[in-house]
Order: sequence, then structure tokens, then C-alpha cells
Amino acid sequence: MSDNLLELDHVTMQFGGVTALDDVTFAIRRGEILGLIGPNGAGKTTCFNVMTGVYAATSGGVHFDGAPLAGLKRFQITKRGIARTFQNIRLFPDMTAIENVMVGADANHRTSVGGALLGLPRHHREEAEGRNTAMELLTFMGIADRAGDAARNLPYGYQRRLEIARALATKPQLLCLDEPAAGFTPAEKVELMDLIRKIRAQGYTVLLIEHDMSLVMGVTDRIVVLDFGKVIATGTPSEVQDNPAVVAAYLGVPDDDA
Amino acid sequence: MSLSESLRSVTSGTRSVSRLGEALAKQSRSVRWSFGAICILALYLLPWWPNVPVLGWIVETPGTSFPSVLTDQVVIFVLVALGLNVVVGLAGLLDLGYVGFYAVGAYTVAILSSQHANLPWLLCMPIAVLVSMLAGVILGTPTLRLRGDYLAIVTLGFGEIIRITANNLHWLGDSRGISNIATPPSIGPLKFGVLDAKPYYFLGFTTILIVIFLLRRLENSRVGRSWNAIREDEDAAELMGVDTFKFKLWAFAIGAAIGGLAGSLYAGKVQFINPNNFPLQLSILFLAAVVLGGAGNMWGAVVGGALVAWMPERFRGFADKRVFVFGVALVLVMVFRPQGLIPRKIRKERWLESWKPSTGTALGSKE
Amino acid sequence: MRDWLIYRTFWDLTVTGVALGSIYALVALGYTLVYGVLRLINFAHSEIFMIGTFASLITATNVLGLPMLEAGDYPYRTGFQLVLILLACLLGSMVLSGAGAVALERAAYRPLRGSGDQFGAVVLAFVTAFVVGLVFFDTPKSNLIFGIIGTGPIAWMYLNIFRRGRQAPRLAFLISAIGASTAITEAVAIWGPRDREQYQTPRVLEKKTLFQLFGTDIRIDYVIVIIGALLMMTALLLFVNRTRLGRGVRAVAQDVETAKILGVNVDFVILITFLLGGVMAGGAAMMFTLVYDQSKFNIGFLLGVKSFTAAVLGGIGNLKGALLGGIVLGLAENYGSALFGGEWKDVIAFVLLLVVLMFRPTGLLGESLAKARV
Amino acid sequence: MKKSTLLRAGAIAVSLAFVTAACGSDSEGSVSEDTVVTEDTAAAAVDGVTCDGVSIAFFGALSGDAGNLGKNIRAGADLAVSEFNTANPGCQVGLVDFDSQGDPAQAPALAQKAIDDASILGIVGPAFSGESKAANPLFDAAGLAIITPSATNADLNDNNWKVFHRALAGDDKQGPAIATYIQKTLAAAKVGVIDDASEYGKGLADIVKTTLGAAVVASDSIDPKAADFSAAVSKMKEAAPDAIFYGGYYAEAGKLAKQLRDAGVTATLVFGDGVKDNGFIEAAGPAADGSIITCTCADGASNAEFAAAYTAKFPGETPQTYGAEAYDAAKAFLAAIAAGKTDRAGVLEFLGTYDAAGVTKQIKWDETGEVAGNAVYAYKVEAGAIAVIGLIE
Repeated sequence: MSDNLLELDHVTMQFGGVTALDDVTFAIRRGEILGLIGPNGAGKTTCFNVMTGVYAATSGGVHFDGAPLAGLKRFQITKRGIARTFQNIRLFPDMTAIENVMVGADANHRTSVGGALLGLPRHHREEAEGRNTAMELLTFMGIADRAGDAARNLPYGYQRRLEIARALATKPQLLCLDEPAAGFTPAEKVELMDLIRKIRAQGYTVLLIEHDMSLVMGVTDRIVVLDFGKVIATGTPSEVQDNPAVVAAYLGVPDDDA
Repeated sequence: MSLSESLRSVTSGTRSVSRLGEALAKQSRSVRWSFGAICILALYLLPWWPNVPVLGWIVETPGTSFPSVLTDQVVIFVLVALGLNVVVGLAGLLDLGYVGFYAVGAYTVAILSSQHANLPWLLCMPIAVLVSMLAGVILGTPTLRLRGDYLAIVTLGFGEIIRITANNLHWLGDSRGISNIATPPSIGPLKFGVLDAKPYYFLGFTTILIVIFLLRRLENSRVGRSWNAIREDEDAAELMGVDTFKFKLWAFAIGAAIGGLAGSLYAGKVQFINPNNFPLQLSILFLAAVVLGGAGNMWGAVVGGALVAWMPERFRGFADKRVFVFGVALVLVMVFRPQGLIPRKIRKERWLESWKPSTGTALGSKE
Repeated sequence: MRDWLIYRTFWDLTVTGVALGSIYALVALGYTLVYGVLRLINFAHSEIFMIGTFASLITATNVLGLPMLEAGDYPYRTGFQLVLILLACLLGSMVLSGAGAVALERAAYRPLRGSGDQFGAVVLAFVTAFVVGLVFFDTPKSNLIFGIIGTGPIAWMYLNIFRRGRQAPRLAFLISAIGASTAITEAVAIWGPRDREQYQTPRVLEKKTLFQLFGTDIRIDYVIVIIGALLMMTALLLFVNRTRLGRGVRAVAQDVETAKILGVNVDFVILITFLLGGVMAGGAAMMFTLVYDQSKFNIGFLLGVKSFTAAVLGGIGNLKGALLGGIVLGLAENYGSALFGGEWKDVIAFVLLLVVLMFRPTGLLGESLAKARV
Repeated sequence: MKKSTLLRAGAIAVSLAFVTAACGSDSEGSVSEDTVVTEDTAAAAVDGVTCDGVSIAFFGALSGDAGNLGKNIRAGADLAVSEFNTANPGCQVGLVDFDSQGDPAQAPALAQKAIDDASILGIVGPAFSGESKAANPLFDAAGLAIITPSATNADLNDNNWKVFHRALAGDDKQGPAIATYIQKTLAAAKVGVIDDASEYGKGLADIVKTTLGAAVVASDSIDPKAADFSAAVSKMKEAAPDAIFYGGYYAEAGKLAKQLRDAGVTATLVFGDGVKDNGFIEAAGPAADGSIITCTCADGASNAEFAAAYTAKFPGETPQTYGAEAYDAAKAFLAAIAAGKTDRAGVLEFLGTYDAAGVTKQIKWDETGEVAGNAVYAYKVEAGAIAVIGLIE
């Protein structure tokens, strides 16, 4: 078994005439926290979307756990072990926090209409299991006190955490976080960094898209930098920090504009 | 009393109903069960309500037979609203052609028990449910990939296609319709004849109870959660591992099956159907019933269905004007109570209070 | 026999199909505009069309004093007088339909968006009082008076309720639309002078054959309808693409939130959208009466369903799609009826829609009003 | 002045009513005898009949799309009842309305209500064929006699409903008569047939088509709810028939006639009884001129006595389609009441032996409830009015 959990192999993604991803190749190693950074519009979220099956790549392929993801539907990819959160929070607003997480937990369940109608033992077993998973995740994320509230009524920080809990409930191997710290105060960011480390400590691999450099530098093992849909640098935080191309991309050095 | 005041009193009425519900929820299991049993018993006796003073004056339908209104309209609308609520209220799929499934159910019974065979109703009914379900799957498979509002017009078209086909095909009795449809078999004192509507009401009400029981099971399971998630955010649901297409198709099929069930009950009661029984406007009325009651709330659907069926018969005296009043009432209710008379409620997880962490942690269970 | 017939009548069917399709297209524009901006199926748009046909009727008879029938013959007019009458009818239809659409928006939809205003409150209050009056009074006049008296206090109360409103779920808009549609239709049916019977609009244009094309008579009324529809369509496209208000419409269609941030008055833009849709429906209504010279309280329903089908067929939210969808639908119905028999007309229309959506899930030209310029 | 006219008309009508009553018991009575008996019994009967709490019912559309048609029918029954009540102070018969809106879905509950009302001894209606099929099984089970003044669907009498009667011939009589008229009187070699795909319209059109056989050169159906019939019009234009028969109702007939004429079709237009309404002329305008309309209904207006009584009761109105049939139907029930039948079985039995001259025709039913005689009348639209031409042989 390869060391890499997920590999992007020469992925190109075009929308009409616009190339959002241009021959992107990188890998995520098992158990690491990989940061994916880049200026606005660099293609980070597109990259996410290709990985989770929202878009089908124009060319190139994505391999997860040694198998190609091409042709799989989104929910199948989730069941394979990739879970994600969203840049703009996308919870199920009129469902309670616990229900939100249970929807995630259901990814591993098999009860369908027949089982539910007849009240088969598996239905009861899975329901109990789902509740336990959900409550434990909410406790782990520190939001169990509002478990019975509608997601729309939760404070912003809770909603962000709830999204992570919901993603974790699918029992993923790879957790993809899309700007989880957006809108957080510095104190909250520190808490989040702890949380991400704790998640990794449980054996998850984490892919992190983030704008906030301090957060990325502080928590990741490795960083991939995208600019104009291309990978311009890969390495440890300190390597990337010193890379002139990265600095140019972020600071917009004139000769890079050409 | 102005209408807005009465609107308010309706509002406070539903509020006090929900308050009653909350109060009941606090009671012990036995209290709740006996309350439910009394309610069910009282509803079984509904055909006799017009004989009760005051209450009778409220519910009676002057100018038409109350028990027949119950069987021909109220029971059917309540069942249909329950079924449509699965599609529209739970899964969030806008279906404007629900009358099609109702027609398929009624026509299946008609064809099998009168037009082309002489099967007993009891055998036709499950076949009708299955055929309607199949119709749901056949319509759903190509169309459920479409986005919300495209689905609306396509389903509307489906309802019309069913009606026009029935109207034009001799095999389906064309515009003359089908007479002499079999009635349910009489059991002991329950004689399913022509003149006494009460046995049909008991049958219909029992069917409603069974459907509610089964739907509750679905709502409180992975299936119901998946439907809710799809309604709230389809993309997010799929990315959380919900097989959205499969569950949408299930919602469609179950909704269709209940619609077909209602159709088979109707056909068995009136023993004559023709395409004019299934106009496009009926689909819209069904939808209005669900949303008026409160989309996504089973009790809302029940109340909405019953009201939409019963009101026009109660206010027969207004003749033509009642349709106008109904239209105005729809606008007013939607403006002042957009979630319907009994809005969808956030689920109360009763088990939450008694929940204790189990030994194996969810996170630790990973490898 | 049928094959022979369709071959010989092909061009005949084409002309009538395109003419009917043009009317579909104009009505479809209203659906498409509102859908593009509000993501709402404006179910009551068919009644705006119906109001338009009555506006034509009222303009011709009550305002211009034309008789419905003149000694058993049509009151034909010619020359300058004819043009004036037609223009007056067109104006009447457009004004009344436009006003109707705007009133509908403010009374039945805007309160649901949580921004109900005095106008909506007054209309709703009047209707409420009127309905309550039905319990006590039999004559429309006393009912009307009761309605007007009751309006004040109820409107005040409604306004207070509006103030704490928030955005309603989308289904509520649809049901409100259905309710408004029912109420408008029934009001015409109940209080119209001819109850539920058909009305005849005076026929001032003699339906002469202008020229022949592929052996088919091309009648003047069809030519007017087709050219008129194209002109109105072009005017609308120019308005949406070239004017500041049009840009506002497109901006709101693309993203309401962003448009708000950019300082677009969203409620006003929505009002304009309804007005445009209403004016187009009014034009369609006048042309409808030109060809069929009749009207009825429920005339809008089926035509509305068909026009909405046309809008979806072309790609809802897409203005050019509405035109294409309307004409394709009009032609398909005509050809299909000739092939399979008129009793299958609606089946043909809906099967066509289903097949098109199967292969092009967002309609023939794709959706998005925002990209209407493409 | 008006009042005296009313009274006189009422007296005439009442005397007629009692003729029928007298005839009921005397089933052998011939027409000529009836007229003779009239004068004698009229005076005697005035103080003769007493009854309490009996009524008959009208069943049909009084509101909704078909409301006008129903109101016209009800008016006929209303006239008969009020004449009876004026003449019999001791026997006030009620007329109860069941407004079905022509909707078969509402019909069973209304029928049930009528059945539950023990005072109702007979039903004038149901007015349409669809609601008849939904409601008649209930009436049959309850033994409540019905006389429909307007439902002409051919297979209504195939159902073994013992309570079923109708006051006019069915479409199985009308259809062939239309065909005969088209071929014999109009001498049309090529005929086009259009229907509205409704039970009534298509049923009638099919009978016409079958009877005409090879003479039918083109046929089509239209959607009555649509405004545009160009496909059917184009077809007719191409086939250039000498006559076009349309099976359907007057509103669409008007639109169709207009569109056919606009397209330059010159064939004679022939319609069934559903078009016999002034609404047709209003909708079609000049295009209606020369159209032929057939009906198994008699022209109520051409019976001077009836027309006078009608106008006296409903000032400014003349009898409309089926009004006279409804009058005859109600009269049959009133005759039963006058003969002392105060239960449903008695009324039903009475109808079986009923044989009396009505306004429209001699009213006498066979076992299936069909009225004797096959009278089909032809009408023509001339100068903006529907005028009777005469019986179709």
C-alpha cells in the first residue's frame, strides 16, 4: 500500500475557456495535515470540488487509497472516505445539530425504506449507533450543549464546528476543511488549531484550505501552493515561506504579473 | 369578527394545539396513550358528529351528505395530503401532477375489477398501490435528475398526460369512464354497499391511521433524515454521503403509492370514475392542502387536507363565491402564516435528556 | 390519409403554429422574467394575460364605443381609424396588464418577502373586508361599500403584522400565487356582467389574405401577431441589455445579495420585472383578441400552463429561450395534432418538453436571465 | 294585468297537470281523450289534493361552468312546481336543489343527501351524463325515481337502473337522425366530423361517423379548453367537405365556427343539442348563420301556452333548452303526488304506467326508462336566432 492516501495526477479543469486547474499534481500522505494555499481565485476550492466529485476533471485523474475516483458519484466518494466542509457554511438549517451529524453518520448505515417500515433490528442498531456517534462528536467538538437546537439558531462558531462534526461522522480517512477559520477571532483560531491537531491525533488525514497564513503555518505538516491553477510550490511550511515564487504570488511582484 | 381576527384566532388556535402537544409530551406514557386512544375513538365516530349540539352545527355540511363528504372528499384529501407531504414537505420536490398517481390507482382498480377483469377489490387495491408506485418510479427515474422547478412543470405534464390518455383510449374506458367498480368485501356488520357511507369511512380512517403509523416510522429513520437533508440542501446532502437520487426516488414512489391507495379507495367507494374526476386543478388543490396545513409536518398535512376537502362543502351556501373566498384565504394565510397553519417543528429528541456517553468513542472506533 | 393531409397542410400549420407560438412566447416572457429574478413560478401570470384580453374588450367597447356585433356583421374598420383602434386596444391591454402585475406583486408576493408596504396592506385589507362582507350582504354594491369601510382599520393592523415579517419559504410564494390566480379568475366569473360565459371582442380587422406562401393563405392578423411579437421582444431585449434599469434587473437575477450591496433597490427592480412581464402579457392579450376575438374568465389557465411550458422548453430565465420555446411549442402542437389527432395536443406538448429536458436539462438555450445578452 | 296572465297560465298548466294525474290511473287513456278530460278534472282537482311534507328535487349544475344550463333546466321544474302549488293550497310541494356543478366527484354525496331526505319523492336530473353515472347507482339502490331532462348519453339506459327515466330521446336516436339530415336534406357527399373528446361530443360524433360511413372524408378532435383549433381547421380546409358536423358544446362550437369561416371553409355546419344555446350565436357571430342544430329536445318557446306561463313566472325570459323537458319531468312527479303516491315506491310504480301529453311530446316510458317516440328536431340559425325547422324524418 502506498504511502499516499490521495493523489492528484495531472488534473486539468476547464470551464468554457477558463482554465481553473492546470496540470495539477500533488499527493496527500496518510496521517499528515496538508495545507492548500494560494491567492484568491487560485483554484483551491475547484481543487476540492474535483476531489469530492462535485466537478469531473477535464483531464487527469484522482486516486484515493490506490483506486481511481473517476466515475464515482459524490456520495460514493464520501463513502470511500473523503469528507468535507464548505467555505460558506452549508448545514441543514432547519434540522437540529444532532440530526445534522446523524445525516453524516448515516453514510455508514444501510437501513432503507423496508428496514425502517418493518423496524428491523438493524434499523434500531444503526439508530442507536448514529446517536452515539453524533453525541460523541458533538462532545468532542465542544458543542454538545446545543445538540437539540436547530442548526440555523446556532452561533457562528458552533456552526463551523458542527460542519466538522458532520463531516467526521461519515468516518472519513481524509477530512477536507475549506477555510474553517473564516470569520474567527484570533482566540477562536487558536482553539481551532488545537482541534485540528486533536483530529489528526485520532488518525485522520487532514487537508486544509486556508487564507490565514499563521494558522496554516502553525498547524500543517506540508503545504501545496496554487496560483492561477498551477502548483507553484510544495514543501514544509518553512520551505514554502521562503520560496520566492510564493512570496511573489502573495505580494504580487510586478514581473510575476506578466 | 373580521377575517383577520379569525385568522388570528386560528393562529392562536394552532398555537394552543401545539401548547397542548407540549403539555402532553411532559405527561407519562400512559396518559399520552390514553389521550391518543380517546382522540382516535372520537374520530372514528366522526360520521355522527353532526348529531352533537354545537359541534354538530360547526362540522355539518348543509346540502350534502356528511358521511359521504367524509369518504369521498375528506378521507381522500387527507390520504393524498399525507402522500404529497412526503414528496413536497419532506423531500422538498415540487410535484404539480400528483393527481396522476391518484388517477393511476383509481384506474387500476377500475380496470381490474370492472373494465377488463372481475378481480375483487381486496386484490385490486394492493395491485393499484404497486402500479402507482411503479408509475412514480417510471416518472421519477428520468425526471428526478432535473432541478426543482423543472420537476414542477414535468410532473404537471405527467398528470395531464394520464388524464388525456384515459380520456382518449377506449381500453381505459375513454371519456365515458368506467362503471360498476367492485366495492370492498363486507365483513360481518360492515356492509360495503351503495347507500351507507360509514363502512367506507371506517375503512378510510383505518387506512389513514396505518399510513400515519408507517410514515412516522420512515420519518424517524435514516430515510426521513435523508429526505430532510435533501430538502434543506441537496448538494450538501450528497456530499455527506446521502444517495440523493435513490432517496428522492423513494419519496416519489412512496408518495405515488399513497396517492394510488387513495385512488383505489375512491374508486371502491363511488364505483364510477371518469377522466373528469382527475383534472389538473385537483393537483393544485392537493398542493394547496399540504402547504396550507404546513408542508413537512404530517399533522399539518392532515389538517390541511381535511380543511380543503371539508370547507367547500361546509360553505355550500356561498355557491360560486366559495372558490373566490378560497383563493383569497390562500393568499392571506400565506402572507400571515407562510409556514402553514401547523408549521414544521424542529424535532424534539427526547432521548437527548437521558443520553449517556457509551464506552467506545466514535472517534476512537477508527482503526 | 393522414400523411397526405399533413403534407398538403404543412405550411398552413406552420403559419398558425408560429402565430400561436408568438403569443405563447410573449406570455412566457413574463414567467421567465419573474423566475429569473425571484426564482418564483408566477402562477397568477395567466390571469394578468386574462385581464389584458378584458382590457382590450373594455377599450374597444366602453371607451371607443364599438359595438360587439353590427347588424349581424362584424364592425370592420379600415385605414387610419383601424390603426388607431388597434393601438388604443394595445395600449389599454398593456396598461391594465402591467398595472395588474404590479398590484399582484405588491399585494401577494411582496409581503411574503418581508417587505410589505401600505399598498399591499390596503389591497389585502380591502379583499379581507370584502370577503367578510359576503357573509352579510348579497349585492355587490353594499359589499363593496362594506369592503371600503373595513379597509382602513384592517390595513393598519396588517401593516403592523408586515413589520415583523421575514422571508417566507418558496412554497408559500407558489401557494399565494395560486390563491391570487383563483381569486382573480373567480372575481371575473362572479362579478363580470356575463358571469362565466364567453365574451366577444369586436372584430375591427377584416381577416384578409395578404399573400400566398407555398400555396397557403397568409392572413393579415397572423402577420400582425408575428411582427408585433418580434418588435416587443426586441424592445424588451434592448431594455434589459442597454438601460440602467435593465442592468439592475440582470444584477438582481444574478445575485440578490450582491445587488443589494451594490446599492440596487431590489424591491423596485422586482416591481419593474413584474411590470415588464405584465406589459408583455398585455401585448399578447391584445394580439390574442385580434386573432380569436373572444375572452373568458378562465382563458388564461391553459394558455398560462402552455406558456410556462414554453418558457421551460426554451430555458427558463432566458429571454430568447422564451421566444424559441414558444414558437417550437406552437409548431409542435400544430404538427402533432395533425399527425396524431387534436385530442393528443397537450400530450404532445408535454412529451416534447420531457424529451427536451432529458437531453438538455436546462432547456433549449439554457437558463439565466443574467446572461440574456449572449 | 301581469298577475292575471300568470293566474290564467297557471290554471292552464295546472289543468294539464291533473290530466296527467288522471291519466296515471287510467293507463289506457289516449291523447284525444286526455284533452277532453282536461276541462272536467281541472275544476274538480283544485280542492282535491292534500299532502304534507313532500318535495321533488333538482339535481344538476347551478353554479360553476355549466351553471347557466342547469339554471335553465331548473326553471322548467320550478314552473311546474309553483303552478301545482298555486292550484293546490292543501298540497305544497317543495323543490330542493342539489347543485352538483356538473362534477361527478361531488355527485355521490349530493345523491346521498337527497336519499336521506325522506320528503323527496323524485329527482329531476341528474342533468349530465357523467354525474348520472356517479349518482344513479345510489338512487337506484334507494328506489328513488329519477327523470333526467337532459342527459342524452346513449348507454345510460344499459345499466338496469329501475329508477331511471328520461324525458327525451338519447343520442342513439339523435346520431342517426343527424346523419340522415346531412345526407338526405343537405345532400352532402363529403362530410367532416370534429368532436371535443368529451363523453357527450365524441359519443355523438362517433354515432354520426358510423352511420355516415365512407362519406366522412376527414375527422379530428379538439381540446375544448384551448383557444386555437388550427390543426382541425387546416384539416377541414384541405378536405373541403360539403358539411361539417361538430360534437360538443356551444362555447367551443362558436369559436370553431368562427375559425372555420375565417380560414375560408364554406361547408354547412351541423351541430348536436349541446350547441342549442344563444351562447353559440353570440360566440360565433355572423359565422353562425345557416348552421343546423339538432336536438331531441322540443322547442319550448314554440308551445305558446308553456312559453306564456314561463315568461309570466320569469319576466323577460323565454324557455331555454331542456326547460320544457324539465317541466314535463316535474309534471310526471307532481301527477304521482296528486294521485296520492306519497312514498318513493309508489311514485316509481306510478311512473311505469304514466302516459300523458307533455309540453314536448307524449310522455310514456318503456322498461329501460326511454321515453316513447324518437323525435329529433332540426333547428337552423337564421338572422341571429335559433329557429325550429321541424322534425327529422
